[in-house]
Amino acid sequence: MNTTAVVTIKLFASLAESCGWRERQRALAGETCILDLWRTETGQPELPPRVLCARNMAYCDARTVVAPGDEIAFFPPVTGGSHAG
Amino acid sequence: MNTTAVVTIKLFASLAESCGWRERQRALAGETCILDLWRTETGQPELPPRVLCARNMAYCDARTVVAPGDEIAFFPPVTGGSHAG
Amino acid sequence: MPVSVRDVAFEPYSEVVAYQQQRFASAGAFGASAVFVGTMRDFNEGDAVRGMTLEHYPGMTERHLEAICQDAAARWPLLDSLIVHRVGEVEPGDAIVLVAVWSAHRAEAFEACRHLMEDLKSRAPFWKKERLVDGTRWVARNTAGYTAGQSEPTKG
Amino acid sequence: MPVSVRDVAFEPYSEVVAYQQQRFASAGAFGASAVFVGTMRDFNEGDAVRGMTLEHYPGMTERHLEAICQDAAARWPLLDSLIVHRVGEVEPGDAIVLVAVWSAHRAEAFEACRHLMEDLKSRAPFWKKERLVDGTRWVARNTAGYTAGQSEPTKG
Repeated sequence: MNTTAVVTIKLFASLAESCGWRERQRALAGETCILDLWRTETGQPELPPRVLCARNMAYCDARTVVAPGDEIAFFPPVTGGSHAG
Repeated sequence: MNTTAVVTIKLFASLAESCGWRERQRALAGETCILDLWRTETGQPELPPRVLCARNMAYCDARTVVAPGDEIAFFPPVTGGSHAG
Repeated sequence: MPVSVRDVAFEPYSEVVAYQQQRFASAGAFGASAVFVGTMRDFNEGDAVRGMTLEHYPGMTERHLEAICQDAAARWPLLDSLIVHRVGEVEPGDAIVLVAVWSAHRAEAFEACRHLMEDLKSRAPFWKKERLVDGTRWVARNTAGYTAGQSEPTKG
Repeated sequence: MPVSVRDVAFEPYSEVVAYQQQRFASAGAFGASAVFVGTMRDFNEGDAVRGMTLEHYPGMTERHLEAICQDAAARWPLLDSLIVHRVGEVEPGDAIVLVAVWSAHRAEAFEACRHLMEDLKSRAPFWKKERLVDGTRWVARNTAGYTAGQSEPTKG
Protein backbone atom coordinates (compact mmCIF):
# COMPACT_ATOMS: atom_id res chain seq x y z
CA MET A 1 0.00 0.00 0.00
CA ASN A 2 1.28 3.41 -1.00
CA THR A 3 1.35 5.47 2.19
CA THR A 4 0.26 8.60 0.31
CA ALA A 5 -2.94 6.93 -0.96
CA VAL A 6 -4.53 7.38 2.45
CA VAL A 7 -7.32 9.71 3.58
CA THR A 8 -8.24 10.83 7.07
CA ILE A 9 -11.92 10.64 8.00
CA LYS A 10 -13.30 12.66 10.91
CA LEU A 11 -16.67 12.63 12.63
CA PHE A 12 -17.92 15.33 14.99
CA ALA A 13 -20.54 15.89 17.67
CA SER A 14 -23.62 13.61 17.69
CA LEU A 15 -22.29 11.76 14.64
CA ALA A 16 -19.07 10.80 16.45
CA GLU A 17 -21.11 9.68 19.44
CA SER A 18 -23.55 7.53 17.48
CA CYS A 19 -20.80 5.91 15.37
CA GLY A 20 -18.47 5.45 18.33
CA TRP A 21 -15.34 6.87 16.68
CA ARG A 22 -13.92 10.29 15.82
CA GLU A 23 -11.05 9.75 13.41
CA ARG A 24 -9.74 7.05 11.09
CA GLN A 25 -7.21 6.66 8.31
CA ARG A 26 -8.26 4.67 5.27
CA ALA A 27 -6.40 3.52 2.19
CA LEU A 28 -8.02 4.56 -1.08
CA ALA A 29 -8.93 1.73 -3.48
CA GLY A 30 -9.49 3.33 -6.85
CA GLU A 31 -11.62 6.44 -7.50
CA THR A 32 -13.60 7.17 -4.39
CA CYS A 33 -16.09 9.92 -3.65
CA ILE A 34 -17.05 11.20 -0.21
CA LEU A 35 -20.33 9.28 -0.34
CA ASP A 36 -18.39 6.06 -0.98
CA LEU A 37 -16.37 6.72 2.18
CA TRP A 38 -19.58 7.36 4.15
CA ARG A 39 -21.04 4.04 2.99
CA THR A 40 -17.92 2.06 3.76
CA GLU A 41 -17.24 3.62 7.14
CA THR A 42 -20.76 3.83 8.57
CA GLY A 43 -22.55 1.03 6.69
CA GLN A 44 -25.35 3.47 5.84
CA PRO A 45 -26.37 3.45 2.15
CA GLU A 46 -27.12 7.18 1.91
CA LEU A 47 -25.85 10.38 3.51
CA PRO A 48 -28.75 11.68 5.65
CA PRO A 49 -29.87 15.13 4.48
CA ARG A 50 -28.87 16.64 7.81
CA VAL A 51 -25.28 15.40 7.63
CA LEU A 52 -22.76 17.89 6.22
CA CYS A 53 -19.41 17.00 4.73
CA ALA A 54 -16.16 18.87 4.25
CA ARG A 55 -13.03 18.13 2.25
CA ASN A 56 -9.84 19.67 3.60
CA MET A 57 -11.89 21.94 5.87
CA ALA A 58 -14.14 23.32 3.11
CA TYR A 59 -17.80 22.39 2.77
CA CYS A 60 -18.36 20.23 -0.29
CA ASP A 61 -20.79 17.96 -2.08
CA ALA A 62 -20.86 14.25 -1.21
CA ARG A 63 -20.11 13.38 -4.86
CA THR A 64 -16.72 15.09 -4.63
CA VAL A 65 -13.89 12.69 -5.49
CA VAL A 66 -11.25 12.42 -2.77
CA ALA A 67 -7.51 12.57 -3.32
CA PRO A 68 -4.65 10.95 -1.38
CA GLY A 69 -3.88 12.93 1.78
CA ASP A 70 -7.35 14.50 1.98
CA GLU A 71 -9.03 15.15 5.31
CA ILE A 72 -12.73 14.31 4.98
CA ALA A 73 -15.19 15.28 7.74
CA PHE A 74 -18.82 14.45 8.43
CA PHE A 75 -20.87 16.39 10.97
CA PRO A 76 -24.39 17.48 11.95
CA PRO A 77 -25.74 21.01 11.28
CA VAL A 78 -23.67 23.64 13.06
CA THR A 79 -24.96 25.42 16.16
CA GLY A 80 -22.43 28.05 17.12
CA GLY A 81 -23.03 31.53 18.38
CA SER A 82 -25.16 32.52 21.31
CA HIS A 83 -27.12 29.93 23.23
CA ALA A 84 -30.50 29.15 21.68
CA GLY A 85 -30.39 32.18 19.45
CA MET B 1 -49.15 91.58 37.37
CA ASN B 2 -50.06 88.17 38.75
CA THR B 3 -46.77 86.35 39.40
CA THR B 4 -48.30 83.05 38.32
CA ALA B 5 -49.20 84.44 34.85
CA VAL B 6 -45.59 84.15 33.77
CA VAL B 7 -43.93 81.75 31.33
CA THR B 8 -40.29 80.81 30.98
CA ILE B 9 -38.88 80.85 27.46
CA LYS B 10 -35.70 78.94 26.62
CA LEU B 11 -33.53 78.86 23.52
CA PHE B 12 -30.85 76.25 22.80
CA ALA B 13 -27.82 75.73 20.61
CA SER B 14 -27.50 77.81 17.41
CA LEU B 15 -30.79 79.52 18.19
CA ALA B 16 -29.52 80.78 21.56
CA GLU B 17 -26.33 81.98 19.86
CA SER B 18 -28.04 83.84 17.04
CA CYS B 19 -30.60 85.47 19.36
CA GLY B 20 -28.03 86.26 22.04
CA TRP B 21 -30.03 84.92 25.00
CA ARG B 22 -30.89 81.55 26.53
CA GLU B 23 -33.69 82.11 29.00
CA ARG B 24 -36.34 84.72 29.79
CA GLN B 25 -39.45 85.10 31.88
CA ARG B 26 -42.40 86.81 30.29
CA ALA B 27 -45.79 87.85 31.63
CA LEU B 28 -48.75 86.54 29.65
CA ALA B 29 -51.13 89.14 28.24
CA GLY B 30 -54.31 87.25 27.33
CA GLU B 31 -54.49 84.01 25.35
CA THR B 32 -51.08 83.37 23.85
CA CYS B 33 -49.84 80.55 21.69
CA ILE B 34 -46.24 79.44 21.27
CA LEU B 35 -46.00 81.14 17.88
CA ASP B 36 -47.08 84.44 19.51
CA LEU B 37 -44.20 84.10 21.97
CA TRP B 38 -41.78 83.40 19.14
CA ARG B 39 -42.91 86.55 17.30
CA THR B 40 -42.68 88.76 20.37
CA GLU B 41 -39.36 87.47 21.59
CA THR B 42 -37.46 87.14 18.31
CA GLY B 43 -39.21 89.70 16.11
CA GLN B 44 -39.54 87.05 13.39
CA PRO B 45 -43.03 86.76 11.87
CA GLU B 46 -42.94 82.98 11.37
CA LEU B 47 -41.37 79.98 13.05
CA PRO B 48 -38.77 78.65 10.57
CA PRO B 49 -39.58 75.08 9.53
CA ARG B 50 -36.35 73.83 11.09
CA VAL B 51 -37.10 75.28 14.52
CA LEU B 52 -38.71 72.86 16.98
CA CYS B 53 -40.70 73.85 20.04
CA ALA B 54 -41.54 72.15 23.31
CA ARG B 55 -44.00 72.96 26.08
CA ASN B 56 -43.01 71.70 29.51
CA MET B 57 -40.36 69.46 27.96
CA ALA B 58 -42.70 67.79 25.45
CA TYR B 59 -42.56 68.47 21.73
CA CYS B 60 -45.64 70.40 20.60
CA ASP B 61 -47.19 72.36 17.79
CA ALA B 62 -46.51 76.11 17.58
CA ARG B 63 -50.29 76.78 17.78
CA THR B 64 -50.43 75.30 21.28
CA VAL B 65 -51.80 77.81 23.79
CA VAL B 66 -49.51 78.39 26.76
CA ALA B 67 -50.59 78.44 30.40
CA PRO B 68 -49.14 80.34 33.37
CA GLY B 69 -46.05 78.64 34.71
CA ASP B 70 -45.25 76.88 31.41
CA GLU B 71 -41.71 76.36 30.23
CA ILE B 72 -41.54 76.94 26.48
CA ALA B 73 -38.42 76.02 24.50
CA PHE B 74 -37.28 76.67 20.94
CA PHE B 75 -34.39 74.77 19.40
CA PRO B 76 -32.86 73.53 16.12
CA PRO B 77 -33.12 69.89 14.95
CA VAL B 78 -31.51 67.53 17.42
CA THR B 79 -28.18 65.88 16.67
CA GLY B 80 -27.45 63.46 19.50
CA GLY B 81 -25.93 60.03 19.31
CA SER B 82 -22.66 59.13 17.69
CA HIS B 83 -20.63 61.70 15.85
CA ALA B 84 -21.76 62.18 12.23
CA GLY B 85 -23.82 59.04 12.20
CA MET C 1 -33.83 50.95 32.11
CA PRO C 2 -31.48 53.56 33.51
CA VAL C 3 -30.47 56.55 31.43
CA SER C 4 -27.83 59.09 32.30
CA VAL C 5 -26.32 62.25 30.88
CA ARG C 6 -22.68 62.84 31.86
CA ASP C 7 -20.56 65.96 31.63
CA VAL C 8 -17.32 64.01 32.15
CA ALA C 9 -15.69 61.27 30.06
CA PHE C 10 -16.91 57.74 30.66
CA GLU C 11 -15.59 54.30 29.74
CA PRO C 12 -18.53 52.63 27.96
CA TYR C 13 -17.57 48.97 28.48
CA SER C 14 -16.95 49.51 32.19
CA GLU C 15 -20.46 50.94 32.39
CA VAL C 16 -21.86 47.85 30.68
CA VAL C 17 -19.99 45.46 32.98
CA ALA C 18 -20.86 47.38 36.17
CA TYR C 19 -24.54 47.67 35.31
CA GLN C 20 -24.80 44.06 34.22
CA GLN C 21 -23.25 42.83 37.47
CA GLN C 22 -25.60 44.74 39.74
CA ARG C 23 -28.66 44.16 37.57
CA PHE C 24 -28.50 40.42 36.90
CA ALA C 25 -28.06 38.55 40.14
CA SER C 26 -28.09 35.12 38.51
CA ALA C 27 -25.56 34.22 35.85
CA GLY C 28 -27.44 32.78 32.91
CA ALA C 29 -30.44 35.11 33.11
CA PHE C 30 -29.79 36.60 29.66
CA GLY C 31 -28.57 35.05 26.43
CA ALA C 32 -27.85 38.10 24.29
CA SER C 33 -26.37 41.56 24.77
CA ALA C 34 -26.10 44.13 22.00
CA VAL C 35 -24.00 47.21 22.64
CA PHE C 36 -23.44 50.27 20.52
CA VAL C 37 -20.82 52.91 21.29
CA GLY C 38 -20.66 56.18 19.38
CA THR C 39 -17.24 57.79 19.64
CA MET C 40 -16.05 61.23 18.64
CA ARG C 41 -14.02 61.07 15.44
CA ASP C 42 -11.27 63.51 14.59
CA PHE C 43 -12.61 63.97 11.06
CA ASN C 44 -16.04 64.98 9.74
CA GLU C 45 -17.38 66.33 6.46
CA GLY C 46 -13.85 66.44 5.13
CA ASP C 47 -12.49 68.60 7.96
CA ALA C 48 -10.22 67.80 10.87
CA VAL C 49 -12.22 68.22 14.06
CA ARG C 50 -10.40 69.27 17.24
CA GLY C 51 -13.22 68.90 19.67
CA MET C 52 -16.92 69.30 20.16
CA THR C 53 -19.34 70.91 22.55
CA LEU C 54 -22.41 68.82 23.25
CA GLU C 55 -25.37 70.79 24.52
CA HIS C 56 -28.56 69.30 25.93
CA TYR C 57 -31.83 70.38 27.53
CA PRO C 58 -31.54 69.30 31.16
CA GLY C 59 -34.76 67.61 32.18
CA MET C 60 -36.25 67.17 28.72
CA THR C 61 -33.26 65.14 27.50
CA GLU C 62 -33.41 62.62 30.36
CA ARG C 63 -37.19 62.40 30.02
CA HIS C 64 -36.90 61.59 26.33
CA LEU C 65 -34.18 59.00 26.85
CA GLU C 66 -36.44 57.27 29.38
CA ALA C 67 -39.38 57.37 26.96
CA ILE C 68 -37.20 55.88 24.22
CA CYS C 69 -36.26 52.95 26.49
CA GLN C 70 -39.87 52.41 27.52
CA ASP C 71 -40.99 52.37 23.90
CA ALA C 72 -38.37 49.75 23.02
CA ALA C 73 -39.35 47.63 26.04
CA ALA C 74 -42.98 47.70 24.88
CA ARG C 75 -41.98 46.64 21.38
CA TRP C 76 -39.45 43.86 22.08
CA PRO C 77 -39.17 41.30 24.90
CA LEU C 78 -36.14 42.92 26.50
CA LEU C 79 -34.70 42.13 29.91
CA ASP C 80 -33.17 45.58 30.28
CA SER C 81 -31.54 48.49 28.49
CA LEU C 82 -29.04 51.18 29.38
CA ILE C 83 -28.26 54.56 27.80
CA VAL C 84 -25.38 56.85 28.75
CA HIS C 85 -24.88 60.08 26.78
CA ARG C 86 -22.06 62.55 27.10
CA VAL C 87 -22.50 66.34 27.15
CA GLY C 88 -20.10 69.27 27.52
CA GLU C 89 -16.61 69.53 26.07
CA VAL C 90 -15.74 66.37 24.15
CA GLU C 91 -12.35 65.38 22.71
CA PRO C 92 -11.69 63.04 19.75
CA GLY C 93 -11.74 59.45 20.98
CA ASP C 94 -14.23 60.18 23.77
CA ALA C 95 -17.36 58.06 23.94
CA ILE C 96 -20.42 60.15 23.10
CA VAL C 97 -23.17 57.59 23.48
CA LEU C 98 -23.58 54.08 24.85
CA VAL C 99 -26.68 51.98 24.19
CA ALA C 100 -26.84 48.47 25.66
CA VAL C 101 -29.67 45.96 25.51
CA TRP C 102 -30.08 42.60 27.26
CA SER C 103 -32.51 39.90 26.13
CA ALA C 104 -33.00 36.15 25.97
CA HIS C 105 -32.37 35.87 22.22
CA ARG C 106 -30.23 37.75 19.75
CA ALA C 107 -32.84 39.02 17.28
CA GLU C 108 -34.51 41.39 19.74
CA ALA C 109 -31.18 42.56 21.18
CA PHE C 110 -29.91 43.58 17.73
CA GLU C 111 -33.17 45.16 16.64
CA ALA C 112 -33.87 47.05 19.85
CA CYS C 113 -30.29 48.37 20.10
CA ARG C 114 -30.48 49.75 16.58
CA HIS C 115 -33.92 51.20 17.17
CA LEU C 116 -32.84 52.88 20.42
CA MET C 117 -29.98 54.62 18.62
CA GLU C 118 -32.16 55.83 15.74
CA ASP C 119 -34.84 56.99 18.14
CA LEU C 120 -32.27 58.77 20.29
CA LYS C 121 -30.86 60.60 17.30
CA SER C 122 -34.24 61.73 16.03
CA ARG C 123 -35.94 62.64 19.34
CA ALA C 124 -33.54 63.34 22.19
CA PRO C 125 -32.57 67.02 22.55
CA PHE C 126 -28.81 67.15 22.02
CA TRP C 127 -26.86 69.54 19.81
CA LYS C 128 -23.28 69.30 18.63
CA LYS C 129 -20.92 72.14 17.84
CA GLU C 130 -17.61 71.14 16.29
CA ARG C 131 -14.37 72.99 16.87
CA LEU C 132 -12.39 73.12 13.62
CA VAL C 133 -9.01 74.62 12.87
CA ASP C 134 -10.63 77.76 11.50
CA GLY C 135 -13.69 78.17 13.71
CA THR C 136 -16.73 76.30 14.93
CA ARG C 137 -19.81 74.87 13.28
CA TRP C 138 -23.06 73.39 14.48
CA VAL C 139 -23.72 69.86 13.24
CA ALA C 140 -26.99 70.36 11.44
CA ARG C 141 -28.21 66.84 11.03
CA ASN C 142 -27.28 63.25 11.73
CA THR C 143 -26.21 61.20 8.78
CA ALA C 144 -25.91 57.55 7.81
CA GLY C 145 -28.77 56.18 9.85
CA TYR C 146 -31.86 54.41 8.58
CA THR C 147 -32.20 57.19 6.01
CA ALA C 148 -29.12 59.11 5.00
CA GLY C 149 -29.51 62.77 5.87
CA GLN C 150 -27.44 65.79 5.01
CA SER C 151 -25.18 67.89 7.15
CA GLU C 152 -25.30 71.59 6.57
CA PRO C 153 -22.13 73.21 7.80
CA THR C 154 -22.38 76.83 8.89
CA LYS C 155 -18.76 77.64 9.53
CA GLY C 156 -18.12 80.78 11.49
CA MET D 1 -9.76 41.01 11.69
CA PRO D 2 -8.58 38.60 14.37
CA VAL D 3 -10.61 35.56 15.29
CA SER D 4 -9.98 33.24 18.18
CA VAL D 5 -11.40 30.08 19.68
CA ARG D 6 -10.92 29.75 23.46
CA ASP D 7 -11.26 26.76 25.73
CA VAL D 8 -11.30 28.89 28.87
CA ALA D 9 -13.74 31.56 30.03
CA PHE D 10 -13.18 35.07 28.66
CA GLU D 11 -14.47 38.50 29.64
CA PRO D 12 -15.91 39.89 26.39
CA TYR D 13 -15.73 43.61 27.18
CA SER D 14 -12.12 43.36 28.34
CA GLU D 15 -11.35 41.74 24.98
CA VAL D 16 -13.01 44.64 23.17
CA VAL D 17 -11.14 47.28 25.18
CA ALA D 18 -7.76 45.52 24.87
CA TYR D 19 -8.08 44.97 21.14
CA GLN D 20 -9.32 48.48 20.50
CA GLN D 21 -6.40 50.00 22.40
CA GLN D 22 -3.73 48.09 20.51
CA ARG D 23 -5.48 48.36 17.13
CA PHE D 24 -6.36 52.05 16.96
CA ALA D 25 -3.33 54.16 17.74
CA SER D 26 -5.14 57.46 17.27
CA ALA D 27 -8.16 58.31 19.36
CA GLY D 28 -10.89 59.45 17.02
CA ALA D 29 -10.15 56.99 14.20
CA PHE D 30 -13.55 55.34 14.46
CA GLY D 31 -17.02 56.73 15.12
CA ALA D 32 -19.06 53.61 15.74
CA SER D 33 -18.59 50.28 17.52
CA ALA D 34 -21.23 47.56 17.56
CA VAL D 35 -20.72 44.65 19.92
CA PHE D 36 -22.72 41.48 20.39
CA VAL D 37 -22.18 39.05 23.24
CA GLY D 38 -23.91 35.68 23.35
CA THR D 39 -24.03 34.29 26.87
CA MET D 40 -24.97 30.85 28.14
CA ARG D 41 -28.43 30.91 29.67
CA ASP D 42 -29.53 28.57 32.46
CA PHE D 43 -32.79 27.79 30.67
CA ASN D 44 -33.55 26.51 27.17
CA GLU D 45 -36.52 24.86 25.48
CA GLY D 46 -38.34 24.83 28.81
CA ASP D 47 -35.62 22.96 30.68
CA ALA D 48 -33.09 24.08 33.26
CA VAL D 49 -29.63 23.77 31.73
CA ARG D 50 -26.69 23.03 34.04
CA GLY D 51 -23.92 23.42 31.55
CA MET D 52 -22.89 22.86 27.99
CA THR D 53 -20.08 21.26 26.01
CA LEU D 54 -19.09 23.22 22.94
CA GLU D 55 -17.30 21.17 20.31
CA HIS D 56 -15.56 22.59 17.25
CA TYR D 57 -13.47 21.44 14.29
CA PRO D 58 -9.97 22.79 15.00
CA GLY D 59 -8.62 24.39 11.86
CA MET D 60 -11.86 24.50 9.89
CA THR D 61 -13.60 26.59 12.53
CA GLU D 62 -10.90 29.28 12.61
CA ARG D 63 -10.72 29.28 8.82
CA HIS D 64 -14.46 29.87 8.55
CA LEU D 65 -14.47 32.62 11.15
CA GLU D 66 -11.76 34.39 9.16
CA ALA D 67 -13.74 33.96 5.93
CA ILE D 68 -16.83 35.39 7.62
CA CYS D 69 -14.89 38.50 8.67
CA GLN D 70 -13.40 38.91 5.20
CA ASP D 71 -16.84 38.66 3.60
CA ALA D 72 -18.21 41.36 5.91
CA ALA D 73 -15.21 43.60 5.21
CA ALA D 74 -15.87 43.25 1.48
CA ARG D 75 -19.52 44.14 1.92
CA TRP D 76 -19.33 47.09 4.34
CA PRO D 77 -16.72 49.85 4.84
CA LEU D 78 -15.46 48.50 8.15
CA LEU D 79 -12.33 49.57 9.98
CA ASP D 80 -11.99 46.25 11.76
CA SER D 81 -13.82 43.34 13.33
CA LEU D 82 -13.14 40.85 16.09
CA ILE D 83 -14.62 37.42 16.85
CA VAL D 84 -13.96 35.36 19.98
CA HIS D 85 -15.78 32.03 20.40
CA ARG D 86 -15.70 29.76 23.40
CA VAL D 87 -15.39 25.97 23.22
CA GLY D 88 -15.16 23.21 25.84
CA GLU D 89 -17.08 23.02 29.10
CA VAL D 90 -19.28 26.10 29.50
CA GLU D 91 -21.24 27.18 32.58
CA PRO D 92 -24.39 29.35 32.69
CA GLY D 93 -23.39 33.01 32.59
CA ASP D 94 -20.24 32.33 30.55
CA ALA D 95 -19.74 34.29 27.36
CA ILE D 96 -20.04 31.97 24.33
CA VAL D 97 -19.42 34.40 21.50
CA LEU D 98 -18.21 37.97 21.06
CA VAL D 99 -18.56 39.83 17.78
CA ALA D 100 -17.28 43.42 17.59
CA VAL D 101 -17.17 45.75 14.61
CA TRP D 102 -15.57 49.20 14.23
CA SER D 103 -16.49 51.67 11.50
CA ALA D 104 -16.80 55.37 10.76
CA HIS D 105 -20.60 55.43 10.84
CA ARG D 106 -23.24 53.54 12.76
CA ALA D 107 -25.24 51.96 9.93
CA GLU D 108 -22.45 49.67 8.76
CA ALA D 109 -21.43 48.80 12.32
CA PHE D 110 -24.94 47.62 13.19
CA GLU D 111 -25.49 45.80 9.90
CA ALA D 112 -22.13 44.07 9.77
CA CYS D 113 -22.29 42.99 13.42
CA ARG D 114 -25.67 41.37 12.85
CA HIS D 115 -24.53 39.78 9.62
CA LEU D 116 -21.37 38.37 11.23
CA MET D 117 -23.45 36.67 13.92
CA GLU D 118 -25.92 35.17 11.46
CA ASP D 119 -23.11 34.03 9.19
CA LEU D 120 -21.23 32.51 12.13
CA LYS D 121 -24.30 30.57 13.25
CA SER D 122 -25.01 29.19 9.81
CA ARG D 123 -21.46 28.40 8.63
CA ALA D 124 -18.93 28.02 11.42
CA PRO D 125 -18.49 24.43 12.68
CA PHE D 126 -19.52 24.46 16.34
CA TRP D 127 -21.84 22.03 18.12
CA LYS D 128 -23.52 22.40 21.48
CA LYS D 129 -24.45 19.65 23.89
CA GLU D 130 -26.51 20.71 26.89
CA ARG D 131 -26.27 19.08 30.30
CA LEU D 132 -29.75 18.83 31.80
CA VAL D 133 -30.90 17.48 35.14
CA ASP D 134 -31.83 14.15 33.53
CA GLY D 135 -29.18 13.76 30.87
CA THR D 136 -27.68 15.54 27.90
CA ARG D 137 -28.95 16.68 24.52
CA TRP D 138 -27.41 18.06 21.38
CA VAL D 139 -28.76 21.45 20.36
CA ALA D 140 -30.03 20.64 16.90
CA ARG D 141 -30.45 24.07 15.42
CA ASN D 142 -30.14 27.72 16.24
CA THR D 143 -33.35 29.61 16.74
CA ALA D 144 -34.55 33.19 16.68
CA GLY D 145 -32.20 34.54 14.03
CA TYR D 146 -33.14 36.07 10.70
CA THR D 147 -35.43 33.09 10.16
CA ALA D 148 -36.77 31.26 13.17
CA GLY D 149 -35.61 27.65 13.16
CA GLN D 150 -36.58 24.70 15.24
CA SER D 151 -34.68 22.86 17.92
CA GLU D 152 -35.02 19.12 17.98
CA PRO D 153 -34.16 17.76 21.40
CA THR D 154 -32.86 14.22 21.54
CA LYS D 155 -32.67 13.67 25.26
CA GLY D 156 -30.66 10.71 26.35
